[in-house]
Amino acid sequence: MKPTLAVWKFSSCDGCQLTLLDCEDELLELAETVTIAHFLEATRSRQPGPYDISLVEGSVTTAGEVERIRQIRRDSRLLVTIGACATAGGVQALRNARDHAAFKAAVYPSPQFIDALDTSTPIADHVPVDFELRGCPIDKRQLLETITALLKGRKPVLPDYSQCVECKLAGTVCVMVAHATPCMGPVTQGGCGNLCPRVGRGCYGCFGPKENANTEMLAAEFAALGADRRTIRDLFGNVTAGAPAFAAERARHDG
Amino acid sequence: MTAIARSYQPPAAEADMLPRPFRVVARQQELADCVSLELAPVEGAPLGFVPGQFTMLYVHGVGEIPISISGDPSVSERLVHTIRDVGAVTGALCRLQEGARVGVRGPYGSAWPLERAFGRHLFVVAGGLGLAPLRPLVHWALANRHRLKSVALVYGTRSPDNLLFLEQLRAWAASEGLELGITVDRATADWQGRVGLVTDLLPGMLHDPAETVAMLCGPEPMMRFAAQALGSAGVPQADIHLSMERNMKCGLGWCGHCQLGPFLICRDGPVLPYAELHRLLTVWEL
Amino acid sequence: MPAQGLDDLIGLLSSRGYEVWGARERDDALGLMPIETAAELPRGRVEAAEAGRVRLVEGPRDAVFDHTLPMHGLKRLVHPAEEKLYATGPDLVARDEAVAANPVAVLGVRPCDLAALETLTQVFEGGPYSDTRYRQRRDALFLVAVNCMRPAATCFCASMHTGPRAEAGFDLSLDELLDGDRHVFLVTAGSARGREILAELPGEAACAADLDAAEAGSRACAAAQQRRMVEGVEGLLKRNLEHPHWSEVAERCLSCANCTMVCPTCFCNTLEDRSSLDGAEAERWRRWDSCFTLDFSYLHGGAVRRETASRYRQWMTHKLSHWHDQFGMSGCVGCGRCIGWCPVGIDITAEAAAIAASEQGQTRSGDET
Amino acid sequence: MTASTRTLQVDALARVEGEGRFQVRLEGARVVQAEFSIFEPPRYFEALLEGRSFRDAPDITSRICGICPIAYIMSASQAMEAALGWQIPEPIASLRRLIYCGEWIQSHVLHTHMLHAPDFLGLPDSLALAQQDRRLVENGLAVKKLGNRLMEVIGGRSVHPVNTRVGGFYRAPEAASLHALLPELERCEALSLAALETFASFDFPDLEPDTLFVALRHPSVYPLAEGRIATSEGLEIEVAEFPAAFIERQVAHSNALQGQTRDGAAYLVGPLARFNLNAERLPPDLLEHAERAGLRPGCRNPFKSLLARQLETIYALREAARLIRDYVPPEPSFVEGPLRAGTGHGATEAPRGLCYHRYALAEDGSILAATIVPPTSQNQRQIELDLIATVERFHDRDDTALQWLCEQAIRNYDPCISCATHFLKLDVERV
Ligand SMILES: Cc1cc2nc3c(=O)[nH]c(=O)nc-3n(C[C@H](O)[C@H](O)[C@H](O)COP(=O)(O)OP(=O)(O)OC[C@H]3O[C@@H](n4cnc5c(N)ncnc54)[C@H](O)[C@@H]3O)c2cc1C
Ligand code: SF4
Ligand code: SF4
Ligand code: SF4
Repeated sequence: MKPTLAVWKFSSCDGCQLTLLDCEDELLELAETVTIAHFLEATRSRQPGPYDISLVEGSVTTAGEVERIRQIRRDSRLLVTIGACATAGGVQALRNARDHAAFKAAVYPSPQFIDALDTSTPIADHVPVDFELRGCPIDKRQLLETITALLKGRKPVLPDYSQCVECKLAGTVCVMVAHATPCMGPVTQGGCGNLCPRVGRGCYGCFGPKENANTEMLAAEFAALGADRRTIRDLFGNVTAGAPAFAAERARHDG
Repeated sequence: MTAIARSYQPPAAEADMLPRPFRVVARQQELADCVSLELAPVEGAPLGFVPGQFTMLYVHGVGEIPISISGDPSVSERLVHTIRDVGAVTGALCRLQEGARVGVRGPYGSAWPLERAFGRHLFVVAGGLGLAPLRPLVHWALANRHRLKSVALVYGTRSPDNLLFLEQLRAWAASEGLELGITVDRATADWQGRVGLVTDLLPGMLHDPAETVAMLCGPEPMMRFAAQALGSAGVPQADIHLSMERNMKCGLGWCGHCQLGPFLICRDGPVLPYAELHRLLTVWEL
Repeated sequence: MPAQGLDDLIGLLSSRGYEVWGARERDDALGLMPIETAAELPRGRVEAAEAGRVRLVEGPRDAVFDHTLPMHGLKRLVHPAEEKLYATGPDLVARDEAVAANPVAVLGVRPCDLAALETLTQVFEGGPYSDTRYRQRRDALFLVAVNCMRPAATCFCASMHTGPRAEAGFDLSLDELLDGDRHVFLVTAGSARGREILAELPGEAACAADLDAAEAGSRACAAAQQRRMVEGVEGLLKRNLEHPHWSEVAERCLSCANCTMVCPTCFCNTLEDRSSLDGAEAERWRRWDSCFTLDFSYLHGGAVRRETASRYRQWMTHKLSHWHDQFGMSGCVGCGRCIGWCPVGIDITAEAAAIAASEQGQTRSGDET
Repeated sequence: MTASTRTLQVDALARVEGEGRFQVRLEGARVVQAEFSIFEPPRYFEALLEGRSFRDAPDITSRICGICPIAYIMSASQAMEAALGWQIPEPIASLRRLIYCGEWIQSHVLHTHMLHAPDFLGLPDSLALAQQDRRLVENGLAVKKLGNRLMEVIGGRSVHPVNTRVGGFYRAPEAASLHALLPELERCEALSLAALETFASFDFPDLEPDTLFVALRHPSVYPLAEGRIATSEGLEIEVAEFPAAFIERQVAHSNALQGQTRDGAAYLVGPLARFNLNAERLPPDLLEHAERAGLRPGCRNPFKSLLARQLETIYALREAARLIRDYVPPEPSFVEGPLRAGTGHGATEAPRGLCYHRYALAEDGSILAATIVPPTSQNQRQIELDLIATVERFHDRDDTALQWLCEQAIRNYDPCISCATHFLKLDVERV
């Protein structure tokens, strides 16, 4: 029997699931290799679990989502979280350090109807996760690598090194050293394919913190380059603001 | 560091990274999570090796890892490896059935300094799966029993159901003059033998420390304690040899992963003299 | 050779089938890349380099080679950042991936980079095995060295004995002499291939004054170097594997691996597997890796070097000490790239000096560790 | 179908972006209640932006929707530039139009080939469609890939591009890398024309509800990121007048903020609205193709939005080719000017319709207040009306068929539910 693949959505923008549909060259072959058992963005046919591989997009922001992810974990042999929302809480985790009630009031005329948790949290805060695909959105090659590796029984190649390594592999000029542009690359996990520095822009951290991220020293360097507190706060407060290493550094520059 | 004995030099000086296809000709489930594979080349000559060496084993599309050769060095037609399933590649190797193909590169690395044991006592200390690279040495020692004063093996594992090659060891002890000491960290209900650390067995089994050559393989802390104990008992540091483990990608000294201080374990090791290791083993995260 | 002779040199090299590479300005930095004329070289430009800062600025004079180093050295040309080694089907009959080594002539190789190439050769060929892929790429290089007349603030080749004058290892070497209106290059051949080219270049035999001027320029360049490596660093670091300074550096170090990536001798790499969706085809790739990554020292159950302190120590002791044990030479050539391109400006010479300074006051207690 | 009272429910809408649900209560042929609800949890984008630099808005709001990030990036950038008074030179504007073409192409093809077309053939998804007509799906994937490629070449990646910024682009792409796309653009135009013919042969449910169309209108080009806001009732206003003409309101028995005109009327944005309001800006031969496919200006059949989308795909492919042929890398690649306090409005045509942003900035360029009105919020009321019309018109079909038809009616809008930045709790009232 073909292995089954399921795709699930929590609080997110759909961009990471879309990355699967963006594998135009591989999609039809993939559909022949696995049974796509649940993927609402692509099909109205749904099959019950268990699933061999579940890809989970989005963060947990409501009580209902807490329940749903537990069920999905029970139904899945391998659970792979995809994207900044699922692995770090996403951009919506910016509310974690803020007054949720005030946020609701700012956006909704009748905030009392809004049923959402005070925080946006990654999937791994709720259930064990087998592999994490970082990025906002995830990288297509990493997604395909993960699926092919898991089908083959291999450990997916998901390097834990910094964005700087990608810069240097690609031969990109360092924007921080050569242009004095603040760049999150030294504390951000690589994998995007070196997108921002390649166009002369500082990385804004969408792959989340690398292991051993020395955010304090990098923040000090940003300050040395002339960035003010608010700018530093917001550099650590982008789409992976909820990741503990970044959240802590952001908090140090808040207020 | 030039004094490192490298008693076996593979013939090819120009190497490439291409594996040679081998076939699994026999498979033996040793323990719940541990399998021995006997391999023969699909084509061409078998691999010769000296006890202590390892090969790089490649499973199609899954990966390539270093595994010690665990068979009898006098039988080169069958290349034997004993593998514990701890991850992706070892898991795939353990699941291979007879007839399946495996890529092989090697053999690589230094060997147990066999000659140093001539006319002396050979003292072998194994911890857990560390017995695998030591088994070819024991084969060799028993075949050369007349040239050695004695051959002793101290073997420790976590629990009795983790004891490798037990039948064979007991047979050797019974008929070939192998002095065997076995101990486990944790006993099971039916365990009659000793419980404790390998170091507990050393005093009773060491006959003449100054005339002893010791060869050790096992988890790093175990080797450190055992080597220390042997040293304090009087075995010369230059006669204590350890087989070290580090991450290895190429096996040829080109990838840099297997460094331990001055050594590239794949090239200078895995077998290295304690005299040169002892300062390194205590250094934090080296 | 007159200054315009550079274009003749480029022409001669291209006519012999070489693609000519040189340092070019791109994104406000120097990159090593193909050039067509000498006009593309960063004439009159110099690096205002400091720890953690490399900016290109106008130099004091109109010299072609007053700048020093492109961000990457020759490493990429002989040891690519990523390469496929082979592909295989389930029968495991591996199909070797051919090395595409097109002849490249590099114009303006600095003495430190020549030394770095020697170092790589020792790594890939000096041990029991030699890497045929490396050899094919190395053989495809034609090297035109330039002796440095002006150091960047990050240079310390003099104290590593790798520069600023190239003694060997090149096909041709140049000294740029610029005195008032007189702008000439002293060309020296270092190989048979180099002599062939030299014979066809315009210009006349060098006079003794020019030779002296070139030597003097190199001496002045060495004297002008602001950084140096402490004496006896090989032993120093070995004695201090557990020095508290490693943790002090780790507070600043980002473990981002930039230093290892720009280092012209850091060769560490990893091997990776790829497979097709249906699993029938598999490939193995080699990619640069770094001792600053967690995966680098992975053993099942976890990595050996988890702390930045031990990773930094691994890097520095490998470069400066253990390289001698492994390859019979230093792994550092004093090019200073790791100092300039470190985003937070960690300086290998300063860190070595700090450890040395801490030893001064004490009796050598590190010995018994 | 004996009971005269039926409740139809679709719990999790498939093949839409985001999560939604609808419920309809029917007595005989009369709908007594219809609720198109969206249970996409709130993500508070407008609140997240407060206190941040104006520079952050494009990247953060792009995370509202992974399918049309360019719409958010462009509307936010325009609004910021308006607030700051920065003028965007022509070459930068053209490059923006070009990357927008890429978004239209990928998003439209995703919708037409993968999400919507299977409905017309009674198939669950495009993978099933591929078994029936592999060529159609493969060709669609090729066109979609090209749209993505175009976005990657300009923006670095197709989902949440990184190369865009307030004022323009971080780095202008090289002409050669764009020129390399020309042959494929031509091939894909042919493929897309063929697909239009295929789609034209579908059986379109016959439904022509009264509809107010709203879209940008521009004097010379078919609008992507330029023009004034126009309605099919003849109103034409500046973008900055949007708040005066349209409001978002909480409606009884509805779960979401819905867009309405000031006088409380529902309206429709998206391909059909653009087509109806800008048909004369299309090249004549494209209009002929539309005509042959059965799509004429004034068309009110929401199911025919499929054809309008496909037509716009062809237009975007051709427009992209034109822009590439005329491309000169803008130098510099972005403009910058002084900061000042002010309010700015931006509106561009997302694939699903008008996407409106408004920001108030403090003197240092930090955001004081943000309002984002995405297309799906605006279409919501109209979707409900369509559902009611569909159910009443086809009430004689059995539950399964009717349910599917309702799903299809929702998918007419390709509703990007993740885009709908703010929704209220579902509050069902049982009869
Ligand atoms: C010289 C030498 C001899 C060895 N002999 C044996 C033996 O006889 N039997 C046996 O079972 N094991 C042996 N090992 C250990 C074995 O190589 C590892 O268990 C194996 O690499 C784990 O790979 P994996 O893919 O199953 O695990 P994963 O955890 O999936 O590892 C992924 C990758 O990490 C690296 N890696 C992980 N652990 C190790 C490790 N311990 N050593 C080196 N690289 C590692 C490998 O590159 C591997 O591909 C030996 C190791 C060395 C260095
Ligand atoms: S991680 Fe980013 S791209 Fe992925 S779903 Fe979340 S917001 Fe979208
Ligand atoms: S540009 Fe950023 S990611 Fe790249 S090397 Fe510099 S600091 Fe690192
Ligand atoms: S460089 Fe950084 S911000 Fe840019 S795409 Fe990559 S990880 Fe994301």
